[in-house]
Amino acid sequence: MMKALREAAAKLLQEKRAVLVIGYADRKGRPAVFVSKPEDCGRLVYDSSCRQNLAAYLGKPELRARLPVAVVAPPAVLRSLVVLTAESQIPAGQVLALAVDHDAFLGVFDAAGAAELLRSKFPDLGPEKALLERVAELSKKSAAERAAFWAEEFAKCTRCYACRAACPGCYCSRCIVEKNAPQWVSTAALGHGNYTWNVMRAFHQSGRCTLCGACEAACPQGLPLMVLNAVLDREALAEFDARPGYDPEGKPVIGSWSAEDDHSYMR
Amino acid sequence: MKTIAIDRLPDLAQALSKAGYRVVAPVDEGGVVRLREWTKGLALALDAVPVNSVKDVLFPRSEVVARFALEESGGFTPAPLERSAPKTVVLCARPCDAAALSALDAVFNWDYRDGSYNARRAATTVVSLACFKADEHCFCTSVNGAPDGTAGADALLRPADGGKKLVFEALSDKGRQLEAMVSDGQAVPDAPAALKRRFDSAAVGRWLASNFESPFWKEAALACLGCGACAYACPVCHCFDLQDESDKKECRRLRNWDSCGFGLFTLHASGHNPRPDQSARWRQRVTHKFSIYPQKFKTFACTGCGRCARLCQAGMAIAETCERIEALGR
Amino acid sequence: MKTETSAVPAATAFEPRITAFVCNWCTYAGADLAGTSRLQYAPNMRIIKLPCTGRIDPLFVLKAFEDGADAVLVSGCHPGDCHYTSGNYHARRRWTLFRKLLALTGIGDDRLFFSWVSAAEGQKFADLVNDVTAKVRQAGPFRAANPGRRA
Amino acid sequence: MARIGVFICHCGENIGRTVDCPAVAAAAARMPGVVHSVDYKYMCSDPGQQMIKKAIVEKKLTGVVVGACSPRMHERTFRAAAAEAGLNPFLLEMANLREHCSWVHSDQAAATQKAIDLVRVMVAKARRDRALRPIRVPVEPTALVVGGGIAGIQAALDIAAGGKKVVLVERGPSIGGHMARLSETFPTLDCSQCILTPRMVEAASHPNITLMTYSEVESVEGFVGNFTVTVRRKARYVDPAKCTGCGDCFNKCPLKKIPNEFDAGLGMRRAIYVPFPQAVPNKPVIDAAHCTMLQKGKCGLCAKVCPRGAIDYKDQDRLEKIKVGAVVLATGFQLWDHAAYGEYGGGRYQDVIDGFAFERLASASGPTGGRIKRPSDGVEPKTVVFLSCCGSRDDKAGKKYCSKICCMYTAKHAMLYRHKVHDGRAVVFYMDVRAAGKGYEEFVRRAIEADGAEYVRGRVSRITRRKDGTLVVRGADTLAGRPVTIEADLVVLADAVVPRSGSEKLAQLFGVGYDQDGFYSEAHPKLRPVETAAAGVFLAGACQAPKDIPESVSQASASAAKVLGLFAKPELEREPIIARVNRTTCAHCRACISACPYGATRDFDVLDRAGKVLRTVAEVNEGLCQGCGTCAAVCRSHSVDLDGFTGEQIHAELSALL
Repeated sequence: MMKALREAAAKLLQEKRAVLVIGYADRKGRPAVFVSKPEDCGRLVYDSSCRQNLAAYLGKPELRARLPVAVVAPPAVLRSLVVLTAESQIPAGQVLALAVDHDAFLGVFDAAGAAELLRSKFPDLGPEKALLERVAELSKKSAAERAAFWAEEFAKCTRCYACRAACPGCYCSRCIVEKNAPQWVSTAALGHGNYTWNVMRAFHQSGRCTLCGACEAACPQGLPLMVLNAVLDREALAEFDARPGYDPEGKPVIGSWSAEDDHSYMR
Repeated sequence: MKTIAIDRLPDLAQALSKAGYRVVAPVDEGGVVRLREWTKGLALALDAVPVNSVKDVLFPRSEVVARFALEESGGFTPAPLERSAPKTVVLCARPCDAAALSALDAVFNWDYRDGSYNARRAATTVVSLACFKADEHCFCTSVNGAPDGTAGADALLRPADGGKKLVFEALSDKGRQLEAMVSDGQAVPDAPAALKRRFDSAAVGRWLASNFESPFWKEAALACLGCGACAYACPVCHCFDLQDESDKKECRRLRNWDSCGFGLFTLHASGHNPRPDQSARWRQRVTHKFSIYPQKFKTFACTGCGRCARLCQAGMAIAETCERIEALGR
Repeated sequence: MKTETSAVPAATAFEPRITAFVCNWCTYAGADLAGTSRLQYAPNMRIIKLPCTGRIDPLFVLKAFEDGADAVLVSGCHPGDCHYTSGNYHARRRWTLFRKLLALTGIGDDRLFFSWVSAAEGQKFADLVNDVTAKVRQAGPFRAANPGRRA
Repeated sequence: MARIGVFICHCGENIGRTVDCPAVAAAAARMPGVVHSVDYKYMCSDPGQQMIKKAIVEKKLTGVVVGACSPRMHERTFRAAAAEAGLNPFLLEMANLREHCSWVHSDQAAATQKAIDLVRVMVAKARRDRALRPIRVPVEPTALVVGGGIAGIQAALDIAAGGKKVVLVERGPSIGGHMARLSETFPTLDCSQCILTPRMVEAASHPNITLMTYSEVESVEGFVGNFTVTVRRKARYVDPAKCTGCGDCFNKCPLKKIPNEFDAGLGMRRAIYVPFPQAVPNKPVIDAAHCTMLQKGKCGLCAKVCPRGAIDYKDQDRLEKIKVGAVVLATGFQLWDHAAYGEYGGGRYQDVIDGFAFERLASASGPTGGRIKRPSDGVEPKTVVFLSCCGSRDDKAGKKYCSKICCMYTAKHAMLYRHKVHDGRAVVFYMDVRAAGKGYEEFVRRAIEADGAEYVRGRVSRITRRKDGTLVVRGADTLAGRPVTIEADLVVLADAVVPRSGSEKLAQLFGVGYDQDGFYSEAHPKLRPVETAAAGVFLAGACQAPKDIPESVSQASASAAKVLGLFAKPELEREPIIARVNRTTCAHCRACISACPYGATRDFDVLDRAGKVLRTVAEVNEGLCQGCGTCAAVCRSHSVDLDGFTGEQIHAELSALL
């Protein structure tokens, strides 16, 4: 599998279809590695310990200035690439995916191809069972207990924004928390700011999150961020049949509507 | 000699809180070891380096530094500020945390003596625990530190009898005040963790001073995603941002941690940013720690605790950067 | 600062403070009709007028809670009646997801209310205000349980 | 530094009774940014407005908050006053102390506290108001009139007479509407067709009027001055260009037994037909549902006999786009279905008919040639019972409201019947006789006194039918206080007036509001009775509320005047409440572009000096933006903001509240 991946990457560099390959390094923690020479492709690996969503790098101006690039992409990252395409963040044909899954290399795809691959091979990616159990467990608690739970968790947040940096969906050049006239989200790492920040971070991903888990993995304080993402993912799927990352022309869930949308909760 | 059985540390903590101290100690919270206020029943987690450092105790991540009462008319009057500097013992800090204190003292007493920092500093006793093992991110020995370093600490707990006991060494008056709570006894100190020097920090400093424009930076910072995890975990990083928050009744001026890794950090109102990309920011981080700061305060702004690398999602490791810089210097 | 301001003067009893975000064309007009019809309702609600429910960013709701509102109401035109043809449909999607998120964090439907009130529904508006006020009164002050309150 | 003036209105007693206005003014005086705060009995009065103007000048105010009635009532008034004093009108805000406070609360302390809060919120907003300049958009000087009844025809004729183009869209095959179905009209009893048909012909022949009959509005885009309306031209299967209206086709059509809607089903028509002899255009259409050629592909007789070869069975619906600057909705009414009244036979009795059926019976051009015959057996009824109120003023099974025209046409019916059947009995059951109108009361008296209509005050409890077909009408004479039973040959129910079917869907297309009964909502019940909340869309006739002919015609002329006023200027000034994009922070995720209901947000290329594209961002088209702010709310980075309701203002309002 590694062999196939490395060869494909080297080929892309040779043929100048990519000037840079963003992959996972053959090092503890599997950090990102940036390969620009075919002969260096031996440094690329992929296995289950790869936690980063490398699509997040496409938000970096330095890397946007170095297109075309290829990205080593397990299914969740493929979805991110499709979402970024749908949101006009990736110039057509400028980003290729080196699609991988577990111990298989699946080939080189552009956004459209990636979407096709996802629809055929991974038609219903969603939260893992364990994650849904975390959601279910929390949902069982009373409102007061849930509030207390999150008050305690959010109290740990230092506002380092590692979650934001890890997320390909967080590509805004000015994040809402950086807007100070008016300052809707307090930048102090205190109760109110931490609540608003973490809730809005999750909400801004609704209908866009590909459940890659990079935010939670990146959080130095171990906040259960994926629980928030998962509940939104399930709701968007149930209510709007939203499957982010399957259609490069897809309309945003927040930003489109249907007359049939539920409003049973409206009085 | 003063000793304590390692499994009796909670009793020491209990004794300290009985004596009126707020005890801060490393506690495992769902897999994350964090320095936090110790309460009866909590076990101390001594194996891992905590995600936060003693810095949190002296320089909280968000702190109200001024209050103004707002009048109906829109006028305002300064309101009294209750400064909280409780008598505190940080139990089982790391020598690399303690070592950071001289650097923090320097900056918080440089031209302006920072009231709230100094108040807390005065009220805090740091009892560090010598490391009996080091991980791949540790590099204190490369920045003039040691696994059993005493710099900045009021007392040191040195593992003994194969880790069963701890020898209590008072290093200051504050430390000596605690001696009474530790019983006499004999023990054979263990050898501290062995950690070989990874780079010559002086050489790194020299290269930095003259390679501001080196192409090295462009590629060295490619992986950095620009979050603040490293700066916030760092026992020395001390940059902050002042923010005013107000409601109908009151305006509060808050001092919040900030990080040179953020794009906004140096963004001018004009829209110009002298550190336009992540490589410029990473260069700043490294240069500040190993060149600028030492020139100003005669001490590195890094103690080799390795937290930044341990917590970085993108595998940015300042020690590795220094190793490569040293190589470039040769 | 929560307790310092109260919706009604020196009341020893708990008086809920409810912030309402309403659209200009339907619910605001419905409230006007309640007025012209002289319908009496509880004085605990304060209306923030917006052109359309489509304008309401969830941040507005969080800010209201942060500032100490005991409850928030969002109300606009019935489906199909939006003055801007589809602003309320966009809002509806937003709230469908947002309320689930807030519920998971402990802000449930005894704190966050949604309704459609048309320009012709003065009575419905009056009943709504009374009903919401009663429910919040029963739920009690939110401060203690509010996960996003300002410290 | 903001210099806000606050003006608290007592509105006579209306606000002052429950709200301590001086206390509110005093509290406002202490609010941040307020330099002047007063209260006064009537702020909207001339001295009140003078007070505001004077303060604006003398106190150099940068913003004004008027605590008074609803902004929907007087915001225009006060903003105009501010403008006269040289203050940008958009720097004036209103706090709603009447509709939202004094009228709905009785506890003075609570109401006063609320009033203070409401004022504080608006002061916070006013401090962050920015001077806005009206937006100018070109106006397409063509009007669309929807509905070809008398209201629509009148509106079209008046606009056309004003020298502007009009497109008149009518759902049916002919214009004329209900009025064409009437025999005579009250209170003058002149023949309806005689006064209407010349107008119909005039409308058809007027150079400024384009008729689109057998057509419906499919969709609407754009905004005041610039609507693009898609009209569905339903297939007629007869080429109007070739057809001369000779009638050979419908005289030959073998299908003779299709009930004619125009005659309320009393007369019959063919599958190819003109609804009535004086129809305009007088050209037949084929009713596809009944035509055997179109259903089974057999017959084709009409095509054979047509001398001009005008028949085209392959004809299909066409969609036509028209650009118009203003719209008049004149979709009219229909009668409520009395089948809901089981006690009146639930619609099962053939000889229990509605008003229109009687009009057709009485009409010289009707199925009976103007002779009153009862539908079941064609016998001339000797006793006819009229119910002047059927379904109206009954909030249980029927409608709450009074249908207004029934009293009059019932009197007319009774009168017409007595003129035609001298030995017949006309009994009218009524709740009240509402005959407010020029010559109306006299007309009703004439029906009773000169023409011997028997008026019985009371409701009819039930109508039953004997085997011989006689209808037994049981009711109560509430004046005499005794039950009445009348054996009738024919019963005429004055069914309630309800909006035309499909009028709600049309309202939604145009963004016009409607009440719980489906009648279109005017912009203001007193002061803007022909405008709607949708700019550039006006109302005429019974689509807004039950109306008789003179009322419909006058409202039609009123709406025509509004349209001509709108067209008088080549450009139109619009409220500058529109969205703006911050190009430096826009990440171009395109959520706003997807969300905009008006297609007003679009891609925009930011170029460098050399003309090279640096970035693509979103931008807002000022002409298309209607200011709903949906774009601003879907923008995660708040790079889109809405003038007049900026994030900063809303943030300040919230901060001022709690």
